[in-house]
Amino acid sequence: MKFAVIRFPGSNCDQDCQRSIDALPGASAEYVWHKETSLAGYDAMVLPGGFSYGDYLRCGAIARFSPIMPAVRAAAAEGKLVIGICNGFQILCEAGLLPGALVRNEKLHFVCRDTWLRVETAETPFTNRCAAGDILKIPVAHGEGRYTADTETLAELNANGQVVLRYTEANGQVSPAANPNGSMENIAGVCNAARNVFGLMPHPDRATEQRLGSEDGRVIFESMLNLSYVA
Amino acid sequence: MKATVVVMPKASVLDPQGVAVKNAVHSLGLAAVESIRVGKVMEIELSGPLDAAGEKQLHTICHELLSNPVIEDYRLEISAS
Amino acid sequence: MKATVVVMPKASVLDPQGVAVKNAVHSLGLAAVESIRVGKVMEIELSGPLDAAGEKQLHTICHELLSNPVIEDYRLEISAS
Amino acid sequence: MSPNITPEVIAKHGITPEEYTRIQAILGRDPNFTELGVFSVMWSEHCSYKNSKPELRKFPTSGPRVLVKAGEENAGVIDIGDGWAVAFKMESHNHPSAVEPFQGAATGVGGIIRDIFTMGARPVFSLDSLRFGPLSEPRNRQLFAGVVSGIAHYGNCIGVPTIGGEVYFDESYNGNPLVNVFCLGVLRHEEIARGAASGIGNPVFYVGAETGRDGLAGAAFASRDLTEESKEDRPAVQVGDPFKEKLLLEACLELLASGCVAGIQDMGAAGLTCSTCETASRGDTGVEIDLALVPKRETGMTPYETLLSESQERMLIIVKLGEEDAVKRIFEKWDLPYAHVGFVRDDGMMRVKNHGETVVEIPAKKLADEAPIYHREVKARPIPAPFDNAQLPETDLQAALPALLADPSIASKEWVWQQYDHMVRNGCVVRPGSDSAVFYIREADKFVAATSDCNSLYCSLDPREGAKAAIAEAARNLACSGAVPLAVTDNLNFGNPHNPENFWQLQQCVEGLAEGCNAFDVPVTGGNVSLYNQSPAGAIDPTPTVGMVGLIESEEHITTQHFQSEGDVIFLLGEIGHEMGGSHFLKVLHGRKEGLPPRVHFATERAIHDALRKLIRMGTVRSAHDCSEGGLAVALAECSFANQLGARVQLTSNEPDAVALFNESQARIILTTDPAKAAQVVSELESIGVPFSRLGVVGGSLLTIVARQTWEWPVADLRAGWSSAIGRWMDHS
Ligand SMILES: Nc1ncnc2c1ncn2[C@@H]1O[C@H](COP(=O)(O)OP(=O)(O)O)[C@@H](O)[C@H]1O
Ligand SMILES: [Mg+2]
Repeated sequence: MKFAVIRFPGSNCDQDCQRSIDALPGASAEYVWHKETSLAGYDAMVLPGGFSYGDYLRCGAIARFSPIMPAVRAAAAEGKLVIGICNGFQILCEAGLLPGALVRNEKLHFVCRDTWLRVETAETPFTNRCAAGDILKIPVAHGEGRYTADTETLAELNANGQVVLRYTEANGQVSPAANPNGSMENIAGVCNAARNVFGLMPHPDRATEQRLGSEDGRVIFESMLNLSYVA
Repeated sequence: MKATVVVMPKASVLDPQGVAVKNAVHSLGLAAVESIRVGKVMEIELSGPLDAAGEKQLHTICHELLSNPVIEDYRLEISAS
Repeated sequence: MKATVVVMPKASVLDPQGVAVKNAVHSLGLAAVESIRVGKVMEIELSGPLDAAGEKQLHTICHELLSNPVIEDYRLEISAS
Repeated sequence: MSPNITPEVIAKHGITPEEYTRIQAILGRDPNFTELGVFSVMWSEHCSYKNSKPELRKFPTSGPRVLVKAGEENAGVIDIGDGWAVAFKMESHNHPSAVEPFQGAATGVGGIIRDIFTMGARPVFSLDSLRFGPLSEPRNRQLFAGVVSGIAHYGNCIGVPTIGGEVYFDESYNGNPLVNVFCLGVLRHEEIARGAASGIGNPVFYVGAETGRDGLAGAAFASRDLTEESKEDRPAVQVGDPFKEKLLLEACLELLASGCVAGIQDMGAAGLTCSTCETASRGDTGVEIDLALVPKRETGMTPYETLLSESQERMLIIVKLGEEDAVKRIFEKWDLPYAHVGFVRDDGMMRVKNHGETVVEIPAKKLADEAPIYHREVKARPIPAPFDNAQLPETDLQAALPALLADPSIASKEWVWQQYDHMVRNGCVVRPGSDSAVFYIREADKFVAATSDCNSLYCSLDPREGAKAAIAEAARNLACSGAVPLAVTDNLNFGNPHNPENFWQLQQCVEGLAEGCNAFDVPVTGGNVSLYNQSPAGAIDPTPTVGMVGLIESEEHITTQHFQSEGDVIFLLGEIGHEMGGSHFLKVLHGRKEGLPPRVHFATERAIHDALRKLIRMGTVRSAHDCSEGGLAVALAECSFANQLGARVQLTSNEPDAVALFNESQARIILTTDPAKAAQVVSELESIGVPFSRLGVVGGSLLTIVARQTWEWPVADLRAGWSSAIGRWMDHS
């Protein structure tokens, strides 16, 4: 399976993503520069973390107008897999490919630490190798990760099982203390209605090796590699 | 010509920065402050007057780039000098 | 009563955000934009009118808390409603 | 147009009459106004080290692993094996941070990162060493918050993880905080880039941010006392753009890999001035540029302003003749402003033109290397007598431990490092919170450990011994993580050198550091001198910050300070100790900064570090932590926090309990081992012949210390106070 890791100016987790994915059996990951306009030949698109365009104005606000974005949009429409991690999630929200928005952390500080995530649904191409209720230990690192959406949108997300990950305690309890940024309903990751576009603030790309403290992030990419999965 | 865009968080969106500033102001003893909301302002220098089309385009840019309608509202003022 | 504080980067000070936004606006095709500077705006709800002392205090707060005179200037406007 | 050169103008530039005559001699004429400005920055302490050079010569700078020596280039380079090397250095941004904490600290990070990639190295991590006045002062909280978010802003955005550092709070830093930032980069031996203008006729390119009036003469600014007026010295504060620097970083590394570059030099302090004359001087060539070609942000800038501007995120690149187009393509790919501003010449001149008219013409070598050298007057301060433990004030020891752990200088720095992205680049394998940070350099498949240390309280009481202690602690922190020390970078933060006592402190500290480096066979590969750290209240405590880098031979050797499992046996390497002078016990609990600080015995230190490393290699060590501020009791508590595992230990000492628990004698390490291996540890330590004792066992929810009396604390309570102390000051005030 061929992954495109899209490099925006200011991306800084591009290497971490490329290496963690490329190391998986059956996966190969290549960089695609944001000035490109085609994603032909790629099965999955990764929008990595970082500070695209310095995150000036709003995180992802400028990147979403990059030359590559129409191709990302088209790939999403074709049903190809698109995952946005951290800044990538922010870009996908700004581009309207995912509902809601990510705003300044409630405590106003950048926060870098481990978080525990409860898998809310295994019915996505990104979590099909998990079981609903599984707890993943994956770190966050962001200043603007507070997920926000209006009440209707939230209701809809919950109704359609589009909330994929929530911040919880290690034991799976949803609590304010477990929420690193004040996200509504402790939401850490959501997918679109068609379930082929997924955004999350935590960094699975930073949790694929025991030496880094956790391997729990790998299951996200392994799920994407699971060709036998049909929605 | 000059255009000024003010972008404020929607009333429905929690503004912790505003709250933090309010608390700081109170701790400095200005009790008269009831609430503060913090937004962005963009001062734009224009090479010349905008025709209707240009103004429409500027509104589109405010809507799509300078603000995020999910969480923010914007005000656009165009003025000579 | 309402007070509005606008905090802008000093003219001589680099405003990387403004430059980034200007480039983005250009790439969206609005060439008429010559320069953009991005600042903060604080909308303050007051419980009632400020007396001279209160207004002076608000200025001090703008100077010491809401802006950093090293790199920013501020404008304060007080208005009914 | 430009003012004539009156004695006032000369004085305003910080140039003495003697220096002025020297300038006339070099030029064979009077300098013009612009040239005077050029001399004033190049001959400032910040650029010329004119006050500290004779002292710096005392450092050992060579060794089998040294590839680029201190002072040769922007940063030293050290061999780490298999054709790989690391470049690292520490820089201060104290004065800018005092006036604008956020931007001052941010541009400090940007500056040191530029130094590293100028060497051809990819920056892989940073450390930050910070000093502030007490948090009880609102202004200090403002400075602390601003500095930390400034470092986070720049480091997080550019994607270089900040994985360690230190923070201390003391009155002597009121109004004059210290912001020292360390950065390390990795490169292949053959990738080392030089800052020399070589190749007569080669084109000289300017790339990066446009030049504005930022930080005019910041180098001179850093070479003056901080006074009330410096608040008005506003133009000296620059604004950083980490996004621009990220593009510059990637473009420069791509450029260097392309083989089109003959020389490269960042524009730091003194901007264009420094970079043109230093590249010419290093290349034994001349450099000629035309300021009219320099990309500018502001209109109407004079040659003086353009040359002395300290706008950030700029580089000077000497391109191999004929490769211009390849170079331009790379700049354009990264959307960076650039311009071909001049050429390398053969006449040894730094020649600056403006629209073709020559405005500066100075022999580059003389300007760069022949700054005056001063041997400052020194006046020794009395060294305090050893603290008489019989005179120890009455203290409630039950309350003493929680109080020490909640002192901001000892408390957890989590509030700080959670704001830093310490995980980007997937290399931080020992995160902040243990003695040294450990980073896995993937491209080289090497594990590097790094720490920054300095107890300035010791240095204020006995500068030489305090500096020795800084080296000893750094080496100890590395040993505790399983690393062998490789080399040192240092940041000498002192007061005004014209004060003989301040200069004596500098001299004593340098000699102490040098002695320590020799004792551990670690060369100094570079560093930074920051003098004039004074506020109206006086000079800061002498602060010779030490950044030390070590190599861990195999992943299995990586060790942390955290107790690992119930039943593990606890040993103390070294003596129980007795020295209370300069202790945090006296400072924090009794407000007394006094007494003779602990003596450093390098032979013992080394023997103990070697013994620890031997045990680690044998696979017998579960955790290791050194004793520093707060002594044994604080160190034991720190070991228990991460995994919330208590301990029961017995201290046999003829000292009173206060001394046994809280003295700060050096050369002490707490290690734990699997009970099954305890006997092996004992026999090994006996055969090596280092002092040690078996203290007790890990386990339970209490920290119990049995001395003359039995002392007992719930680990959870100690941890709560320790981990929230700084946050309580910062978030709820
Ligand atoms: N400013 C900082 N930035 C990042 N990490 C820090 C900072 N200050 C302290 N730390 C981390 O907190 C831990 C304890 O610091 P410190 O008390 O100085 O350790 P030690 O006394 O062993 O040198 C170390 O891991 C250190 O790297
Ligand atoms: Mg230590």
